[in-house]
Amino acid sequence: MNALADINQKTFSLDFSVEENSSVARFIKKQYPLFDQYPHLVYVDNAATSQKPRSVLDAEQGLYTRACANVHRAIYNLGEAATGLYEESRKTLAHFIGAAPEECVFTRGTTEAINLLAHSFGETLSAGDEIILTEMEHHANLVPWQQLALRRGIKLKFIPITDEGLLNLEALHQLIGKRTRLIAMTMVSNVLGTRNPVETVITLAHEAGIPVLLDAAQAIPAEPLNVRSLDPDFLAFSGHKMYGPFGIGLLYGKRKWLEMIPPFMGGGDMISEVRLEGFTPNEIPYKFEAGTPPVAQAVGIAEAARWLEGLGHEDLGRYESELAQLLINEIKDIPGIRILGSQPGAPQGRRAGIVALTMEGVHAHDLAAYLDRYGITVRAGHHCAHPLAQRLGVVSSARVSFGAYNTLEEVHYIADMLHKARKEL
Amino acid sequence: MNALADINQKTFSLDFSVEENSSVARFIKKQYPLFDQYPHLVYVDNAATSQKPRSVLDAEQGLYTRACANVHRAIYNLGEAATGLYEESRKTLAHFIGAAPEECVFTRGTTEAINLLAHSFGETLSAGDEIILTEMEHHANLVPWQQLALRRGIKLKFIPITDEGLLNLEALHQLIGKRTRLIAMTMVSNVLGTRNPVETVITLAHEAGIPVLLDAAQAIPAEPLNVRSLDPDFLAFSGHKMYGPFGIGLLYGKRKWLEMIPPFMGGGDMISEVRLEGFTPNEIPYKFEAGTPPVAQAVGIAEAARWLEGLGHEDLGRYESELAQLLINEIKDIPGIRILGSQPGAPQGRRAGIVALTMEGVHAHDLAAYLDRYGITVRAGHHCAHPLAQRLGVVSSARVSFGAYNTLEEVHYIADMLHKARKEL
Amino acid sequence: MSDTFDSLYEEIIRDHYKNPQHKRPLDSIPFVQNPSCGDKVRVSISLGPDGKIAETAFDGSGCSISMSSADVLAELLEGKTLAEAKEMVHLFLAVLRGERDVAELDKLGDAMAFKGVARLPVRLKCAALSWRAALEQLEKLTGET
Amino acid sequence: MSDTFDSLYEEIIRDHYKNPQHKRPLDSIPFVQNPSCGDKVRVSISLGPDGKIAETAFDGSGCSISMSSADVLAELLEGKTLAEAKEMVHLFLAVLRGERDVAELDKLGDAMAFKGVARLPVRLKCAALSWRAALEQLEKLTGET
Ligand SMILES: Cc1ncc(COP(=O)(O)O)c(C=O)c1O
Ligand SMILES: Cc1ncc(COP(=O)(O)O)c(C=O)c1O
Repeated sequence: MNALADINQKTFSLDFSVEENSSVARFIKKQYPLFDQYPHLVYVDNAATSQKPRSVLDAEQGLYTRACANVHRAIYNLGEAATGLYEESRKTLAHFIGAAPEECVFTRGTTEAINLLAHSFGETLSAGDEIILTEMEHHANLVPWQQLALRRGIKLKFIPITDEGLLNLEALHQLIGKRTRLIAMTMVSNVLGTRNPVETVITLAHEAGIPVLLDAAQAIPAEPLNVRSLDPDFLAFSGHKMYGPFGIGLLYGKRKWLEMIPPFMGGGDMISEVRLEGFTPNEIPYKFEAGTPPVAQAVGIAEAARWLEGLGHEDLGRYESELAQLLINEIKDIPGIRILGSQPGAPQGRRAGIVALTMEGVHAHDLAAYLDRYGITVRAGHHCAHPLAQRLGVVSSARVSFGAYNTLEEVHYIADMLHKARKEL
Repeated sequence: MNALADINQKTFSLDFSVEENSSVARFIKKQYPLFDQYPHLVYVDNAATSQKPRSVLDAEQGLYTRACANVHRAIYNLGEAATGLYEESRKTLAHFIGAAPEECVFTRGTTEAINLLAHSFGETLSAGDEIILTEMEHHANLVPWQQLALRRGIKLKFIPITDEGLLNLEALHQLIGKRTRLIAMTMVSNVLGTRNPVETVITLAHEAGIPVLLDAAQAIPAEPLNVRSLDPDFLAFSGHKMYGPFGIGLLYGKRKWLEMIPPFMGGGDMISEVRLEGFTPNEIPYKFEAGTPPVAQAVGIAEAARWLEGLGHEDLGRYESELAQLLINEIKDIPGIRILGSQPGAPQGRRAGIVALTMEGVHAHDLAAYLDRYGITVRAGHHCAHPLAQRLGVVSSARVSFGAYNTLEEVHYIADMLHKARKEL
Repeated sequence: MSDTFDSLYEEIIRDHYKNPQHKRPLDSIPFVQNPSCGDKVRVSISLGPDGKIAETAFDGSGCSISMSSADVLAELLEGKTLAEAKEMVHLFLAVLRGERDVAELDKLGDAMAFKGVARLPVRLKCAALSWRAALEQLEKLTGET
Repeated sequence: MSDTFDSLYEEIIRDHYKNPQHKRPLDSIPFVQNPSCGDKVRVSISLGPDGKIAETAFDGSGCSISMSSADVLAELLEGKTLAEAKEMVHLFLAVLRGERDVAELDKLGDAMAFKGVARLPVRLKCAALSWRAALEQLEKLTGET
């Protein structure tokens, strides 16, 4: 390993060896107060939530200690400052994904963003209309549509996956029909790590005049997204999975859609005028932001976006994929181990830094509890994707998911502990 | 003023003179980092949002720096710690209002809580059913019901208010009918400061078998509430108005209701089982908490509740009412001034620490901007209650609202500046 | 921005507020409203035989910022062609949206007094109100001619 | 809790997991599920002529905590009256909910090995699974007798 890199390098780079990027990660880890507290913790549950760097925590605190007021209606300076910071945060995020600020609606997270659409966009649909999802959706991009289906008689169809955990795009051609009103799909599977060929799906969909919603909860920490070039109609993600705070997320929607669909929740800020008999909605994006918004959290997610941009966002994602690949190589020959999802050299896309696995005869809970003793935090369960687990024939799996602070040494250590677990459990 | 009180007294007390309580407030102000930053700020926009004490900010940060993980499914220690803190916070809040933990649903705030009900409870209603509101509702407790009315053909009726800004309870008897399914009302008006006789309304409603939702957004910082003795069927409030963080609030619902009504948003944690064809909801309260919850903010609101309890919650509310009364006395003779709402000695209930006023010939914006120069933050506008503003015949008013850190000296100062404004504007 | 400037600006704003030159009762034109406070204003623009704006007037109720801004606007538009007027209104609104530099307000007569307001996200809605109303009228006139 | 205790507890849990005495295929009894991981268990309880529990068995799939807990439960219930059994199950669940002190687990034989688990909000759901299943059966039996 290059000792110099340890000192000078503060951003990931594709030009670096994995060892060099790993020393960047070691450097980055120092920016995380939680790791001051637990220096030996090997935190690899980033697909569930990421840790938060000091700058994000400071940004959030800063709002409280320097500009704490309710937004949008306060004439006084403190209120103008709070409103300014809140709207600046929206602009930062808009810039982060290449959108216009008014196309960016703050929500609590991905789940609320998708529920918003299932209600608002959902109200424009009629019985018999169809929505296409995939078999690998997180419950957040499945249950809201099932609820809509019940409410309005909408039909749900599912793009099947191959045994390798890849989308069966051939089948999509069959599924698209005259009544298809939306394709809603995840960009990166939170279980398989598969990066879906959303570009192809969007092209196909748009040829048929169908809008596309991307669940970017797992994609956003791993790659820079530009909604102008990628061209989804809607896109949703959460702050807490991209090194930002809990309680904040974003729904991007193309202006024409946001203007067309009705508001979701009712309350302050989302209206233009209210009488006892009815109300007139405000303009976008406010029409979708009812009630006092999470002001401090907005400032936090904006700082997280800046932080991600500053450390080589795309290169970070590649580095995480590399760690995943290295881990797979080191554990694939453990007897009885099964790595879920696509194997090295699979045709479609790449695998994000996510590795879900099962070990024959060892329950995922027990594996996770075992690894926890060695300071390794892996998630065990169905990862909020029951239908996918069923499709793959596994009840629960253990999942390692990498973030900006994970190092090569940690990969070796996890691999060693998995070998040890095989012997001892 | 008693110099000793300055040093020894850390909780408000009904046995104290207003001067003594004021020195408690001065002591409390030191616990607020924002006032370190702006020592001369006279923050009197507490009805919009309150400032946050250091202990609340520390609690929130502490979650991030010591127990940051996603909740409910992490087997590892860090995850167990996060889950433990989140559920402990629910228990703290449940205890704070005398409820059982499973009757307490975390939401983003009052607005989301009421929207949740308008959808979930709303789904149990049929066209022609009626809901009774009041003429003094905040948009948060009006627009969601208007949306429901549009969706399902529900009829809204309104308890009128008197010119004094009090509820006309006589009229309520006429409004209750066979099709009345809910009474949804605010406990304390955010404009008038009126503390409504909700006890009477609840008794009346329950005699007729009708459930009651209380919007306690303004009540919760001003008085201890016990849902067992008060007996509402639902109750909603926000963290950020009770010295807690943004992005968190609570919906209390009686167990039988929460079990009966369907879930609102769909996603992770709110389900028990999901197939491609449908889902089974989780048990209460989880059935209503879709997606990653605001974990850190839950810890923050719990600390705020403890903080409020620790400083004499009821006595604090009384002190704020006293400040409001003193302010009214000092300004009521300013030419052209009009104090909205009930006047001293009004029969029903008491006035919370809220004073909204208009000054003839001076627009509320200009008055607020003027006061801001002197470091006084008052809100100007319709305070998210258009219909009430119309009923009172005012376009916009300026509102002073007190909190735990406001002192008697500040009241005098505000009064002086209002006198000065009358001369100069 | 120094205090002297601030008070010069204030002087201009106060003057247009207390002694508006272009305020008179109008009708048959819809009000444009600021949802956050209920302020409303409407603007009437009439063209002369030369195709230039002969008269601009406004009507409405609001705070000193929204009312003075309307008076400044009216003063500024008179004598301009529709194209010039639209460009000015677009410039003013773009500055308020933060898309153009506040220094550009120097080109807009007394509107430069709103430089301070442009930094205040809440109050700039007051300042923008009459300009949004004027834009609607200008678009309508452009459609008609 | 000292490490020695922890490993004693672990020993007990491992033993019941690796060598369950009461696990056998059952049917016609509904599974109780843990939504967060898909683990499921069902419990069968049969009464003897003396009205006491003659046999308890379980069936299901899950982690070492949920499976060992089921075996401990089965061992504990045999020979008890319905009332005694219900009291024990209620006690165990109350400890897990934090409503009673963990020390009370000492009254429940090998179930005391779950003292450590009682502090873990996520895993206690695994431990509770079979006891919830047993409670359903006990209620049913009480209804029948
Ligand atoms: C009486 C009342 N209800 C509801 C609300 C809405 O609360 P929030 O914006 O926190 O959702 C407020 C505060 O603005 C209020 O004063
Ligand atoms: C792919 C995917 N979609 C949606 C979600 C839901 O995100 P949140 O819980 O932040 O709303 C997650 C994370 O759990 C996810 O991985």
